[in-house]
Amino acid sequence: MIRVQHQDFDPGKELQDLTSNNKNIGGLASFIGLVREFSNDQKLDSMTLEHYPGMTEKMLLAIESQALNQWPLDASLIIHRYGCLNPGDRIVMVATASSHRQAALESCTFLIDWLKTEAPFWKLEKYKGIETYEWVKPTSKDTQKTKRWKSR
Amino acid sequence: MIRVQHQDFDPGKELQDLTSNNKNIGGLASFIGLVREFSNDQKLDSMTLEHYPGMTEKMLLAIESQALNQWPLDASLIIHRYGCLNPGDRIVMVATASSHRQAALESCTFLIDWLKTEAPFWKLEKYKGIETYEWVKPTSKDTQKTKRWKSR
Amino acid sequence: MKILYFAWIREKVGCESEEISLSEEIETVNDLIEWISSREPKYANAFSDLRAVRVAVNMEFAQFDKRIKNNDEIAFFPPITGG
Amino acid sequence: MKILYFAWIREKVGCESEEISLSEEIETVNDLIEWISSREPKYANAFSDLRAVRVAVNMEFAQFDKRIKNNDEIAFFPPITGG
Repeated sequence: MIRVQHQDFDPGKELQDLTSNNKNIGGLASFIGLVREFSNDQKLDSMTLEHYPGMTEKMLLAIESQALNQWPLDASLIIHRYGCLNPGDRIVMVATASSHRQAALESCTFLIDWLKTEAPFWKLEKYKGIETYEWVKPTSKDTQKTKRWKSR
Repeated sequence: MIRVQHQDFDPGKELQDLTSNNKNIGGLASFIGLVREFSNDQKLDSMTLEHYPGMTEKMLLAIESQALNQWPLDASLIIHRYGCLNPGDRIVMVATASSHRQAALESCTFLIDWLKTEAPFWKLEKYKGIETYEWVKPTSKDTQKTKRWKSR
Repeated sequence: MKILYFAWIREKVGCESEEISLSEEIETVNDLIEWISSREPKYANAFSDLRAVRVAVNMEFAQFDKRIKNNDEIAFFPPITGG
Repeated sequence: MKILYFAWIREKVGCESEEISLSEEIETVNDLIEWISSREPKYANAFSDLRAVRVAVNMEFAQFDKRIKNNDEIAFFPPITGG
């Protein structure tokens, strides 16, 4: 399941819902991404995530489907927020459930690596005490992590 | 933080508590292990986890401390239950928080691999419709996963 | 044809989206960019460094030589920064 | 000396723990196992296949040739199966 939304979510409830109807799930891996207070050594006031409605959902469904093909998963969840977020806010959650813990862990890592680098979002950062803001540039480090998965 | 306890726990609350005082955490990885309904092709009635009180806590603290040395973590949590558990019940939870998602993901995988193979627990499985029960034997597959981490 | 702009490209062109009718000499994304840029300096400015521009045609990433049709949805945006 | 038994070893010997006073000829875990096994068939039975037995001395995994002292805590258990 994928959800692209502005509003916050409840990780405990999401994890519960993901496993509640399947007693053969042995492992549930998850990752939650949060807005960090410091970015480029500057104190963040807010971060705005812009996205391409429609294309975002399409790409998230495609990558989830790829994970479901690649690993024996019983359930998966991707939630991604957009809009204006503050330090400490949740941005993204990935959860994968499987009877095998390695499948859950690997697919969770695969999905969050992809989301952090390939998901169609653009980040605008505003810093405390400064009027200007900055569109974040992609880092080559992150792109390489996704390449690691592609070459498998 | 480590906890060895019989009672259940609330994953959502645990994750919240782990990150609530630190706005520089960018990623929170977690893994929850659950009792599977089917084991060795037999329907499980219950699983009893026996442990060595004192030694369990000591070993869990040691492995947590190793993870904290090996990765730049802001917070970590290991909760392990013991006693009689039923299919679908939570057994174990690992959560690691870091400003770097890779550190959180890798250390979470490291800790759960260790817990699933090296933690001083013994599993007694009772199956539906059978009077007998079975002490679970360790699998060589699991032990190899932990060795992978040791050789790094 | 629907054209969408995102992030700083949206800021530079000053709108989120527009509807245009494709003239026949516009066959590829490249042709479209050239035509857009010729309209006003703010467009030329947004597309001045194409290394910093990415395009999607009907919600699929595309190359600039991709052929386009009148009912396509074309989106221009900077390289994505991920979530 | 406190001796603890876990899992099926506990079931076979029929108790969780016992206090014994170490006699002087018992210097290693091996000596202790030999002495325990000599007491009753149920102990001999529990320790009949040492490949399936692990030992901890003062909550640290140990080898069977580990030297032990009277105030040590010795625990016998099967190979751990993890959580």
